[in-house]
Amino acid sequence: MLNSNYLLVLFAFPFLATLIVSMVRGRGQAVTWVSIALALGYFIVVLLGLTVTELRYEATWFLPLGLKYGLYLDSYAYYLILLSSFLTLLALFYSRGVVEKKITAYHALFHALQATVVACLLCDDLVFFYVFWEAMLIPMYFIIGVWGGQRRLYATMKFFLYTFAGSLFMLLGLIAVYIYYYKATGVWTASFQTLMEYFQTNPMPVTVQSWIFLTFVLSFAIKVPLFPFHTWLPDAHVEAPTAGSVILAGILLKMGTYGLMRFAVPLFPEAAQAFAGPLCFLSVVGIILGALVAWQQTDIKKLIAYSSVSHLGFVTLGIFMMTETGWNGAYLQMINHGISTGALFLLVGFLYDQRHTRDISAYGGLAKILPMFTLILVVMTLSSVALPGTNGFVGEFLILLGSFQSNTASWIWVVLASVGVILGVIYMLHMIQKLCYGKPSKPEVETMTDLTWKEWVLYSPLVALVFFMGIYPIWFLGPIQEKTAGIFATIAPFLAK
Amino acid sequence: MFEKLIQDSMTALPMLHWPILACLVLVVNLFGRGGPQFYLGFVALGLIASLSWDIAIFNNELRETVFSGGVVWDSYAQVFTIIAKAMVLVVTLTVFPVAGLQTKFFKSAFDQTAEFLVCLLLSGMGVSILASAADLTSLFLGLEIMSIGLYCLCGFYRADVRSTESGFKYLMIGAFSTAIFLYGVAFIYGATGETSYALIAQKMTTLAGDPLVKLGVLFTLAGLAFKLAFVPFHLNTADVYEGAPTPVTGYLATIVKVGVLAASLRLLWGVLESVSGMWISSWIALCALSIVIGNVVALQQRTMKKLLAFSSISHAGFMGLGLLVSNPQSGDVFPLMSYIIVYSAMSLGLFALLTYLENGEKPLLIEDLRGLVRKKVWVSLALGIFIFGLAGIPPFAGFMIKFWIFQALIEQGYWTAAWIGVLGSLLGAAYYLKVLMTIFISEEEGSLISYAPPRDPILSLRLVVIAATLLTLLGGVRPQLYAHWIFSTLALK
Amino acid sequence: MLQQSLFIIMAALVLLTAGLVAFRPRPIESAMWLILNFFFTAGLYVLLGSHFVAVIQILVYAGAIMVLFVFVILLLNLDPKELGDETSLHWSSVVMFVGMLSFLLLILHVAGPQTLEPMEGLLPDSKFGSVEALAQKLLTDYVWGFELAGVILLLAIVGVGMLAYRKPKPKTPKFLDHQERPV
Amino acid sequence: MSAPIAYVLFLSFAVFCFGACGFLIRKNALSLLICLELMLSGVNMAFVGFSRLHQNEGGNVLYFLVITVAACESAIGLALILNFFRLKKSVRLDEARALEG
Amino acid sequence: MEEQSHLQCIAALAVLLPLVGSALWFSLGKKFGEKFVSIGAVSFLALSFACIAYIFFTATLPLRINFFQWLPLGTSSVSFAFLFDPLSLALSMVVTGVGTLIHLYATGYMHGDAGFGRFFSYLNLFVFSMLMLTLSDSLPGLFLGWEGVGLCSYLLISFWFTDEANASAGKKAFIVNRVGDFGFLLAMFCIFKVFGALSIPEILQTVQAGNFSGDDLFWTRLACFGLVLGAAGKSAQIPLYVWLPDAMAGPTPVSALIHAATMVTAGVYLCCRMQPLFLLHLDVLNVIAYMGAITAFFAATIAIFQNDIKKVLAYSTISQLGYMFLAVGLGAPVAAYFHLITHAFFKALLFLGAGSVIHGLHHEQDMRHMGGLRTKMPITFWCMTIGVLAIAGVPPLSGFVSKDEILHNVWGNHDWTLVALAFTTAFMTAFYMGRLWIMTFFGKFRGHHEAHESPWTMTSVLVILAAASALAGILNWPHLWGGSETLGTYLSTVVQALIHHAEDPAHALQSSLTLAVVSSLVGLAGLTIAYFRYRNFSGEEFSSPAFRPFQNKYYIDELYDAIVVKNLRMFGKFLWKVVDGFVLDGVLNGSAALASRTSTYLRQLQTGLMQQYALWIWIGFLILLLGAWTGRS
Repeated sequence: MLNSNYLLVLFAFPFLATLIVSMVRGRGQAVTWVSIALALGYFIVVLLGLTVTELRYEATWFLPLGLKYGLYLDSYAYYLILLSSFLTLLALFYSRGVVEKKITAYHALFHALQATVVACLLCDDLVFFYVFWEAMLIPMYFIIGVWGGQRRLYATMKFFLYTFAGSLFMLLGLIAVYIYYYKATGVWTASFQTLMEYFQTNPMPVTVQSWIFLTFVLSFAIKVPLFPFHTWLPDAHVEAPTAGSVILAGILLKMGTYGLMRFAVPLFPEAAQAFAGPLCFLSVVGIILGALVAWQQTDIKKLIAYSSVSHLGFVTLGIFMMTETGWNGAYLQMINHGISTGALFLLVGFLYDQRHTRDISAYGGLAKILPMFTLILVVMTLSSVALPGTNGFVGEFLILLGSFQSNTASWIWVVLASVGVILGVIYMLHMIQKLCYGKPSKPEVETMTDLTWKEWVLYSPLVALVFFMGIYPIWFLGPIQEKTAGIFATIAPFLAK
Repeated sequence: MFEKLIQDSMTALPMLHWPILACLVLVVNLFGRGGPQFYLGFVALGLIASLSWDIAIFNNELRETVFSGGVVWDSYAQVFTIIAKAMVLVVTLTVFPVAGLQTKFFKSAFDQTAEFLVCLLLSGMGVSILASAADLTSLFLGLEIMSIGLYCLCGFYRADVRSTESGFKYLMIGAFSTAIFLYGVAFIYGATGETSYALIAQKMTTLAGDPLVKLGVLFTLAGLAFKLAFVPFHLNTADVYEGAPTPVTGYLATIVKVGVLAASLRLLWGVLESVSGMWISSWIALCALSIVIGNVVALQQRTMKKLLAFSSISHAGFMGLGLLVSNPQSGDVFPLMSYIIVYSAMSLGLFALLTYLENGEKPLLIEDLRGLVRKKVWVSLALGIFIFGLAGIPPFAGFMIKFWIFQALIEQGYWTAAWIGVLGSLLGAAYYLKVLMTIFISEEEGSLISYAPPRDPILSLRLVVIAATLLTLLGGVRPQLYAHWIFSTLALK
Repeated sequence: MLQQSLFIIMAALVLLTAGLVAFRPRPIESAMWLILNFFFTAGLYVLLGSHFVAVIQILVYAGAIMVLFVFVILLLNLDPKELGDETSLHWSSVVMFVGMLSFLLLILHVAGPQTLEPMEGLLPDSKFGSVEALAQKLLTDYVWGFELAGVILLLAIVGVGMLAYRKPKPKTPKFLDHQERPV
Repeated sequence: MSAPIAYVLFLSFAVFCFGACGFLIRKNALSLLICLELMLSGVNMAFVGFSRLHQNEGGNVLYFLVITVAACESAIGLALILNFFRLKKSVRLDEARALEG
Repeated sequence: MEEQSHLQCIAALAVLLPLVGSALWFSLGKKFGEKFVSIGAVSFLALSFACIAYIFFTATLPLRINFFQWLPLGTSSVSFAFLFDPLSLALSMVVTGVGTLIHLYATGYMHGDAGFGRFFSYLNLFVFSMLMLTLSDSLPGLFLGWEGVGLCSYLLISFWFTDEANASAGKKAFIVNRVGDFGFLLAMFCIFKVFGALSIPEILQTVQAGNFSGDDLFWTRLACFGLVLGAAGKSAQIPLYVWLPDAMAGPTPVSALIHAATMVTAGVYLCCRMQPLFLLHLDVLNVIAYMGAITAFFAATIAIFQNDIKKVLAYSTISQLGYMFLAVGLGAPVAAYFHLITHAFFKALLFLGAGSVIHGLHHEQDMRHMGGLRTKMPITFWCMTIGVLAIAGVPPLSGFVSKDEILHNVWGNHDWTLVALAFTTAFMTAFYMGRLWIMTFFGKFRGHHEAHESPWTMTSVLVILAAASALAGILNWPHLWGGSETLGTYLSTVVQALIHHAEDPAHALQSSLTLAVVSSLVGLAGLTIAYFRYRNFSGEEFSSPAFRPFQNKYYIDELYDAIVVKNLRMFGKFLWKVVDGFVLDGVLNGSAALASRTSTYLRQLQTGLMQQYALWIWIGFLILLLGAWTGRS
């Protein structure tokens, strides 16, 4: 069963789902259940492919100038697809009672978002990777735009234009690679695999390589977000609906780091080597800035948004230090961040639906009123603070340990990054204390209801995953290790000794 | 001599369909029985017949100079004639529902539908003439036929001051630029003493530094630049597009660019290739300027048609770059052709929708479109697709065509043009997003929500819109829809 | 030598009339000066040897087109007060400057060795400028141009018909029964 | 006639520039059309001059075509001015600002 | 290897029982009531203690039990594995033993509290983490226990979270521990860089066998400093001790178990465990010694002036830990370990005694409102007396033996500053413990509520602990005094002492005896002075300004708050408002504003006047002409 047309099913299923959902007429409830069923179906389809290591699908359609609908699945892409289908399922399940206006459009957009993300992950052709990389913005634009908070117009505009601007530069870099290959071999193709094999034997001159690498990094850095390009994230998160924030934090941010690991570094190892120092500096600044600024926030969603900046600073540090363990840790940390931040946003959404305010001081003493909610919140905080035994620790430990050994950039960055571990605790515990401990600041807080079975269905898998990946990460890391080993085998000759 | 003329007109028959159809309309009009929609139907059928005829007898290898040097009838000319006929057909279909309206404003205008159609057809003929021109005379006359046809079309709503003023302005500035263009032709003729492209091309190889040639090239460039609405020459475009009737604006935005690009491709790369040093740098400057300034000025526009006018200026800049890269030696004509086809489809589709949506008397402000998605879902979906397409945002064909251009630019090493193109399309995305926001996201109620659009009896306008949306959507994901057709048909030179 | 001075006189007259056409405010006056300008240009063409063209210039240009102009100007019978245009000095100075600058640039461009030496004389029996030479060229090499001229004229007529046509009002015109004409 | 082509060109430039300046300065539509005619007549001079220089009939043929086009344009122009006059009761160009902004 | 799998399940049982327990009590606490939870918790702990004891007596040490792979580190990998060797077994015996007793005590103490189930769940979780810390064989495993206990101390300190102060005390504890853990992490990275593996036996083997190049030594030195920082964080030494006094906000059994007996000793255990690594760098050992001595002295000075009974005990713990680190620093891990065990007994006893006093006086903690409880709470009084005498260093008791061992080593080291510090601290310890003893039990009763004796569950534990702290001395009775030094020999396989008393046996016996006499005299002197000073204490205080800094704990908390916390908060605000808000957003919004400003400017060109358009066309054309003209050459 696991052959190339499984890939086709993986690629086409969400697109079909979007069509089906948008076709469903009738009152809101029908659409919600159809869409959740389809999301669940897709999650199961993805689960079937658990044992896959590498699959390739050659398109037969003729396209001008060597562009091909090649699909390529490896463990890097696979686990992100698994994460995205899982989080979309949770997000849709969460927004059952929450969304009232235009429900069909809401669900259709989420499926469309998933479709574009999966398509982007599966694309083997650089140009179509770019096409779906940009296409991801459209559903997100409408999700934040239509169902967002008060300042959503400004936030959506900023989010869309910022990412669009960055990726336009990548477009030129992409074309430069595509043309360089054509000029060198006379063959029109943008398939990533052939480019990789070619550049492995005869790499581009470093000067050309570095400016193309910079265009790639600029576009991915805006998406990650890396330090100077992160100002869109807090606005986008604050204004996005809860389900939108879950997907935005859970999946879209990971596309940036996935892009770095899959395209930017393997294609241009020497350039990555040359720019490792400054990029590590930016990641470290991102870690520290993210933590410190999160500590000052009064809006919970902004706090979590800045925490994502800090967490992904670790991931980018792991990537730019270019060690095998570091990369395994970075990849795992991407999945962990998806789980813990996704859960945190769901929890904030749970609070927001009852009290309709995101101001941290409007709550207080929740531990007594909502004990179960506090338990889940504490577990998720521990995962995001990287307490050993939770998945956060495994990721962060591997990143820092691996990066310490690397000789591409100085080990001082790792030391500064581990300072981030301390700052992480400060703002997270600050949030817990303001939300859960002390006396309830307003009488309405007393009347809040604790988690029902519906919420438990949402949170128990996440909590289970946090501890399962914390104790037994080999289940995830096995295939990822092989893929990283493969990549490092190709770029090893270019790395500094 | 006479049978030679008959034989020539047999080969170049597709081009002669235009005048035949125009005269038929005039003759039928003499008997004066049918209402406006009768004539429109008549012309539409005629066009469909001539289109199918052209496609049937399409012959790729054909390459004949007919009418003793005036016309060269090759696949290039046939393709452009087909495109021109398709566009005119689309405009007639778009005008169909509006013609049926009984309001005083439209009734008084559409009494003259027959004349309107004649002008439309003959301006279409201008494109065929330009595409097949092999002589400076036919170039100049083709340009003039198209322009005069458009002057009349712009002034079609006689009772409306805006339309008359737009026609008047277009004529005055058009004539002014035609004079400049003529000076260019004069100098090229003066320098070489010939008027036919082939002979001029031979002479040009020897006249590299000749001042007359330089002046000729410059004047012609200025004339063409005005027609393509490149930036320093673009100022009247906004007023003309705003004033003219909406279907005519759509026609203006596409047909002029197609015709002039066809002509300038032959003129610049065909004839003036040996002196290309003179015009390449100023051509790049013009294109780059129009991409950036076109998009910048569009940021603050309030009426929909002016916004689209400036966006068409920036698209013209891109098409200029497309022309730049279709140098027969180092590149091919695919980027330019794909851009023309997809851009025209999107603009005509969008303007068809605007004709359907707007109520003729008042100018169509962007505020009027606020919250359109709540009432007219399908219309706003189509609008959204067109706007995303024009903005060049990936999954749609609008991006693919820009991609081909960027790819060709980088392949031939025009790096500055590529970077400016990127900056331009970024600025472009900004104002398109603003329009999308008013349609999909804003809470308030625009005036257009309540306005009942004209009845569309034979689904003519909706057909156009559906066809255009399909091309924009599928063109992006499976570009070989239009790519295959272009590669197989076009063998320039 | 005679032809040289004749050319200078003719050129001066053309320039004079052109200046008057451009800078007289009232349209009827500039129309008249234009007609005179056409006459002198025709003279110039004779000097240049294209006699038929000179005749056409007077017949078609001065005769047909200018008549149309004068007719329309008088039809609209604009009152002079309405026409009194006080163009701002600033604007006209800018325009004059641009005009002079472009004229100067063009001259600098064109004035070169080959263009300044006089054109070689016509051969005694050459039929340049005669009707049959023009007709022979027009109907053989430029037959397509000729056809298109027809098409463009057709287009113009139809266009003017479209723009200027007004459906006649059915009721009897009021001023026929000698009431006071509407001012 | 042995006048150099340059003189003819200078003359045609001069007439052209006069026409252009008139076009920009005059305030009523009719004068504009007249200045247009003047510009085109300047261009015609260049055509005839070049035709005389190369001693072939190309220039004259082009002269004819220019005249036909000039005629058509002025016809359409006058029709539009007529329309404009009917609607605005004046031909001053300052009124022609409806499409501003 | 059947015997191996048999031991494997016992070990797993010993460690996992508390974990399972904590999950049980948390979820079922409310439903099944206090009775079920207390019995369950104590029995689970007892069972775990039995398993550890079984392994202690039967297994051949060192025993490595491997479960499954945890972290793949490329070349090597880290797996969940237990290392049973003298060091870890001794401490885990203490942890589970004292733990069970304190659980029993807590059932009485926490009777009637709403969060009863939750309390025991956290306590069991703590024991699980402590066992992971002591038993795990790899450094990350140890780190898991290390942070686990940090988490439990956070949860338990802020157990009564409705009161904001407790919550921030817990938060402070966790953050300061995290600073320590940063050092530990750094050490692990350096060790991995040098040894390429993180499992402790492997590291120690390569340390003993290998010779090290220049930069290897640099990394190992950095690793040692990291470990010292980690130990200081966990065991509340000088720079990072501020959290322990605030940790008293938690219930008293917590203070007894975590902040006296077990968690705080983790630092000492770590240093003993990694002793071969430290031996590579004697200057680091010297640093530890000085850190220990100064902390001991410093904490003792503060303890004298504290009025809250638990605060006094907290500072005394810090001081005793200082002693232990002093011993480790001087290369006498056995002495440190012995003091650790005895300290666990008598400090737990003191804390529980204080707890029962507080329980009796209905949560009254200020000593100035106590006094004369001798008659009302006899059992607590007698047990507390044994505790006070033990810690003061009165001869027969365990405190004297272990402290004398350390003083003996300090004396042998001939470093006079350390000797001076050690002896003055011994005196001050005796003094403040005497002060505590007298202010609570002697003089007249100054409190409001009527005091009553604690129930049997609490007093029985006091009695057991009193017996233990009295007799613990024989565990490591020195050879010189005819003892068998069982602990020394037991630990000698793992750690080796640095200082060997080279003199002849007779002289050694003579000097150790004189030393013992001197130290006991110092202790007794402290006690008597305290007795006379506080006999009829009626509330007057050291009023002179000289003592102001001591009373306010040297303003250290305020200092930390001013330097670190306020600056960090200000830097955070700066980053947010200036860097994000002004610079980055400014650039973005600025460029957008620039674009719209130019567009409004350019729009003014659209005047509607046709002639201006024509002028622009002409000017455009002119520019082309000029371009051509200039580029004509």
